[in-house]
Amino acid sequence: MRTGKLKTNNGCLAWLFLGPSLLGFSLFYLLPFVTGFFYSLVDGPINGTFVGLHNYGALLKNPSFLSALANTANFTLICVPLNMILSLGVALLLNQKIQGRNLFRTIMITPLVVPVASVVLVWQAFFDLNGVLNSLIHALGYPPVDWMKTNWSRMVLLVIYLWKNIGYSVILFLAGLQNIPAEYYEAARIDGASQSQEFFRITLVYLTPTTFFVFIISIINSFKVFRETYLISGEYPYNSIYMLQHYMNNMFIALDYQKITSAAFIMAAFIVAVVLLLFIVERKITNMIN
Amino acid sequence: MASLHLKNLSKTYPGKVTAVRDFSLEIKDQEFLILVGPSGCGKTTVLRMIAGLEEISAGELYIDDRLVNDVAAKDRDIAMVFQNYALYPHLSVYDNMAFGLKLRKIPKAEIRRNVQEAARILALEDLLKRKPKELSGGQRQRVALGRAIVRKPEVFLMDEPLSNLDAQLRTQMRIEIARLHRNLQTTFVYVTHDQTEAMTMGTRIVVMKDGLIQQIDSPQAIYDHPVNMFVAGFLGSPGMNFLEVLIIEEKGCIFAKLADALLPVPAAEGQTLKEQGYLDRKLVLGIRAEHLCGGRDFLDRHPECALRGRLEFSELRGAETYHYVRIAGREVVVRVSPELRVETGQEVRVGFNMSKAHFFDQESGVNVSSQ
Amino acid sequence: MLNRNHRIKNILHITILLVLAVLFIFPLAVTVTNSFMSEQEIANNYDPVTDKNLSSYNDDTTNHFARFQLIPDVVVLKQYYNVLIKKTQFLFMFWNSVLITFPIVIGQTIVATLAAYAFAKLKFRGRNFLFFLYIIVMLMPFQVTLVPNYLMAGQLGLLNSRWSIILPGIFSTFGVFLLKQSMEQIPDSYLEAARVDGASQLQIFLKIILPMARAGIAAMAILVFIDNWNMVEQPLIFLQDAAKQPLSLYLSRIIDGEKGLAFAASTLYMMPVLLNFLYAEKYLLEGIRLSGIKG
Amino acid sequence: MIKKKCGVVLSLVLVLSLGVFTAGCGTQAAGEANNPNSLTIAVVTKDMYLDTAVKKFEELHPGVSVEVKEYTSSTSEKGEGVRAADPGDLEKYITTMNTQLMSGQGSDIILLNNLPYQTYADKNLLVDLSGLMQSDQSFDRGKYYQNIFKALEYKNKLYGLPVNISIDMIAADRTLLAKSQVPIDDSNWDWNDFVKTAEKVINDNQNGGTQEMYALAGMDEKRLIATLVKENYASLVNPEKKTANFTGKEFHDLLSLSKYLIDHKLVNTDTAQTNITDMASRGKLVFNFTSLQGFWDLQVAKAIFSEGVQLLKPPGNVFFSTDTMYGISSKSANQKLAWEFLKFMVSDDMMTQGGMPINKSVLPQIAQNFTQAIQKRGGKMMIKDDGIPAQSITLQPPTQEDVNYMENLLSQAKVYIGTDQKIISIVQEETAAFFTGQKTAEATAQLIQDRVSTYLNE
Repeated sequence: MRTGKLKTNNGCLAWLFLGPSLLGFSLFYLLPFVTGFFYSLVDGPINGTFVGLHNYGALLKNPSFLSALANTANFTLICVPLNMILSLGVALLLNQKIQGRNLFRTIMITPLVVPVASVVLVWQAFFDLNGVLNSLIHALGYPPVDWMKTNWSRMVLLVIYLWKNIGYSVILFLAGLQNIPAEYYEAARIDGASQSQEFFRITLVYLTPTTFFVFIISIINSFKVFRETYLISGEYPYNSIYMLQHYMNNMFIALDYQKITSAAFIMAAFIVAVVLLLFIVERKITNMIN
Repeated sequence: MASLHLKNLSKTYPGKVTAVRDFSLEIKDQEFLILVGPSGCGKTTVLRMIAGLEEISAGELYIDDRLVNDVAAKDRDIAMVFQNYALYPHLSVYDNMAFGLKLRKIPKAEIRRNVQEAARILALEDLLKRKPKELSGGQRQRVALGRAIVRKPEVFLMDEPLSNLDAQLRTQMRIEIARLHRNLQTTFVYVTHDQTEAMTMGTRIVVMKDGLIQQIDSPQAIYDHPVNMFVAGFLGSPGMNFLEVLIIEEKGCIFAKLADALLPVPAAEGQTLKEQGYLDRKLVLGIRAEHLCGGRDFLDRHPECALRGRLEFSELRGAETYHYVRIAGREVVVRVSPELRVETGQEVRVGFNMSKAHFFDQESGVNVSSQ
Repeated sequence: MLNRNHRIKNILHITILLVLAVLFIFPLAVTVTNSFMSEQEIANNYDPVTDKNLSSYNDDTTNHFARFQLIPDVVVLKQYYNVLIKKTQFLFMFWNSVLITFPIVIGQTIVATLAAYAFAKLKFRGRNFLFFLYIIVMLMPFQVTLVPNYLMAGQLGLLNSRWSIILPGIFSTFGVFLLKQSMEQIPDSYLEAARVDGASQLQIFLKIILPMARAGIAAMAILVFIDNWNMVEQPLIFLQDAAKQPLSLYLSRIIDGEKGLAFAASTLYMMPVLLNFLYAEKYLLEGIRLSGIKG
Repeated sequence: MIKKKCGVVLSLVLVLSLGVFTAGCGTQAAGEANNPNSLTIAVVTKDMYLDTAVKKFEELHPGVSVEVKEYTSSTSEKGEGVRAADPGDLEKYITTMNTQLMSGQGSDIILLNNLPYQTYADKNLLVDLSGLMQSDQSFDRGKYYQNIFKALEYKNKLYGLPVNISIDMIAADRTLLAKSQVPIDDSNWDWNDFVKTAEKVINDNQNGGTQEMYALAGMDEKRLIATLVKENYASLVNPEKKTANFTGKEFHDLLSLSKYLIDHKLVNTDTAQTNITDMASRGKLVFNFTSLQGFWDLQVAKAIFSEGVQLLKPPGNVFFSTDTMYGISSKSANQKLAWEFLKFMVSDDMMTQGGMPINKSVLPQIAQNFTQAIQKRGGKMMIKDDGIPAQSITLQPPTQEDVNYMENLLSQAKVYIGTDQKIISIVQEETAAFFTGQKTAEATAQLIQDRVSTYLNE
């Protein structure tokens, strides 16, 4: 009769539900990850000898990689916070009683669903040296700017990124805002809090879990801007928007496993570090709320 | 219809938090047993162990002599009403009630009959097609009950089912549940932190604190003879008054000395205390509000038991009035007749009905009275 | 006074939102309306950008900037005729997109729902660690696992086969992440009630979790659909055979050449997503909403 | 207990999948090495030379089979069983070769043109042919143009063996040059001399008249800059050191030069309509870039400039390129046989079938073969170049002088140019705005320098 403990916490059952996902995850993600790491430690793809961290060392001296790393970090550092700030702003606007709020919401999220390839032509026509933006600038009597071929190109990417991703974040923030009980604000108002105090002491604090989520989604999407960049300016774009993905993509075409895997792991290490850090911060604030 | 036998049940959560310790209890068939205690006392954990929602860390649980430690919740033939009702939002009232029956592959006609019957009992007939979110709190509560009773289970488990209702509804549902118990003639195990519910509904009460059983008895017995200060203070409204006294013997009589006043302890009681060696030691005197009298009758008859104090506050309850009186630096609640009108701040006399008084050990809190 | 301030503020807010809305919708509007233009008209508008050689530049010195024109001079369906009837490869590639996207959406929905349930509602050892791993892997750009994935596809004989994209797609952890968040919103007591009601774990999953997580699942399915419908990198690398490539690649290729065609193809290409989105917008918004609130 | 089991299940899943993976690796490595008497050769599309070589080699070595693997999706025939390559084929070929080589698979012999073979060499994926040449007693290095081998070396090792090379020259209308009396010392001239000469010739002949004359024809700005970059490639890009020099004076000069040529209408940029052959024969063209791959090109140049042609060495070194360079995969199990085949391809016997040989003694025989070939058709030939309408011309048989000229050229070819198409297209892309006057030469050069550096440094 006593075959085992009552199956309430049900470890095995969980594994059963998890099984398919875990199997695929191991096979198509985890295992490649591990093999990738292996490749980064040897000197050749087949029968390579173990060279330790040599590939990493070499990579960290590679000017193209370093510039890609810097550009990616730079872009992510700018676009993720900016996306969060702007979308929080729009969410705050939409959180008021405003006519046509739902329509705005729908419009804001539309770019997310539009295929990249469909609008690339529009972006090209807009930002080209002979593009629409320059025709406006020309009309105002200023010299045209080659947007994709100057340091402005980072701004262009930023615009495209924001265009595509603000909507999603706005909806997330809006949900988070609506989830904060009105009593908190009322209590704060009675306690004599100013509007900015309300914002910083209540809104921001109670939005922490949402913010964390938006942060993660923003990072994922900041990597996806590569698609647009790639379709607009190809494998070797202007230097300031030459990203790690370009590097890795090009290294893949050259099938340089050592470089691509070492690059991947350096990138992975960065991501893990950032996420861990945020995880800790989020835990702290969440614990503070509860 | 079933009896339950809980034998030394314990629950330890990972991280070494022990929620329930060595819990033993026999629940008789058709009993309405109430688990009561402050939040975090482990009462819900016990209920969930009975339901099979919580693994039993140690001990044995029998339902009708069947060891069910390893039996899944669905095979224990129990029904449970949850604090937040847990009505499936995507199902109508009818489907919510029929859910368990459908899972058991009971013929459609029978399901219909059962649900209709339960709906009739609970006056839900008109609401069967609605979704939970279209119901009021009380209606949801009744659906939750209905979902439990259609299954005709051996044991009914209820986890604070009334805590989300307003006061009036709560009183009403209390009666309905009690009536339900009478009609269904099934075993009920009911968890609450509300001592009124415990006192009014159960045939037996289990008082818990910190995962341990404090006392098991009928409501009246627990009220009259609490085993310790915790039980005494927890059950009854208002809670029992506690005053620190010194037990002394003077001229062959035992007195409880409170400040300068001496309260005579009934002889038999005094003897017990003396035998236990409490002479010249401090004890806690416990006495309920209704045994502190402001009425002239009692005071006249027992002038030796009257103490002087100052009325700090009085609370009108309609049928009765509570006086909060400061005596010897401590505030006590006195139940008086509403006719007795005293101004706040005035001096009053309070009579101690010492035959109803309890004495508790200062350290252990155990009731050391003879009663 | 207060009232008037309030009204001015309100108008200001609405103006900001209106400007934003126009900016957001503009690229789409251009794409759609331009798909009804004649090749000639499109050439007039976009030649300065797409056809950059000296001779054409010198020809027309007055207008060497591209123009966005929202309303066609003449509405022409020629581009659609070309895309749908004359160029059969468009339809083939559209079908390729369908053949790649649908299995991924269906597969990932099933796999992710199961796994998300385990993560959200079942306790097991190493749960947090494993989930952290899922998040990390989800955050990695596609290129990180590219090489080993490519080799893996080679080992499994999947290279140049749709399955080399579909299989990793099915097991992407994004769906799990999204759904776990929204499943955590379902109070435990529902599951416990079902257990007491006599439901097995599978029944709980099918009859309680699935219906209650409907919005989340729908949102996930739509997001996965969008993501994979737009896929560019994977087919570029895994499908060398042009006949197997999805429409997203076809689009990126015709952009250089026939611009009018590109607009029509783009419009057709975004239609399934847009319709899908408009149809299930409620679920999508609700699902995203749920995923963002932490339990 | 159960919890433990679950852990076991998880690790089992991992181990299992790891097993699948490594097992896969194993079978793959063992895959190709089956038959010691079979060779595989990877090419984009096969040419007649290779076809003949395979046939003859199989006749000479009974029991040996040589398979040529083509990587093209094209089905159109170029004639005589040889297929034309599709534009997308090259990319596909590169990816496939990358994949195969990196995973240890692939053919024994690989056509290296357009492949990043220096990268392969860095990763030890190719066999060092100079080592094989030295250790092979039957191979007489002295019979070959050492300067060509030397030029092809990468980090002091030879990885590719060309079976046909081409030398870029500038054909000039001798009569026009003589009329204007501009002496050209092509051993020591620069691009400025080139422009000055052209200008003088055109001025002398036009004299304000309406008659149109050009220095170069059939070249739009893209083709012009690409050609010029190619001619100066060695000073602009150093693949071995992975450096580029587009911000220096050379490239700046090339930009100014091409802009000057275009702005002063010295170049006929109409690529669609211009008939170079016609213009040259009417004496309306001063120069024409030509690439000598054999007597065919030489005789065509002579026939086009019917008033007399003068072949000039472009400013700088005599450099050569090749579109038929073969290497041996270091993962090949049949390296010996592969080397035998390569050796056979450059043997006297085979070389006489070619155009510009790397083999010293065979040119007279090639000239003879060529003479026979054109005489079969009475010297009448159809020529067709990209962008130029097909046209019939009459070719003359090469003379001893021609043979000497070619031999001389070959022995002078000291610089190998393997232009990287990616760099050329970056240059073409970035110079577009320069030619339209929207960007300065400096800005353009900087952009190119940045992008190319990124590319080279990867």
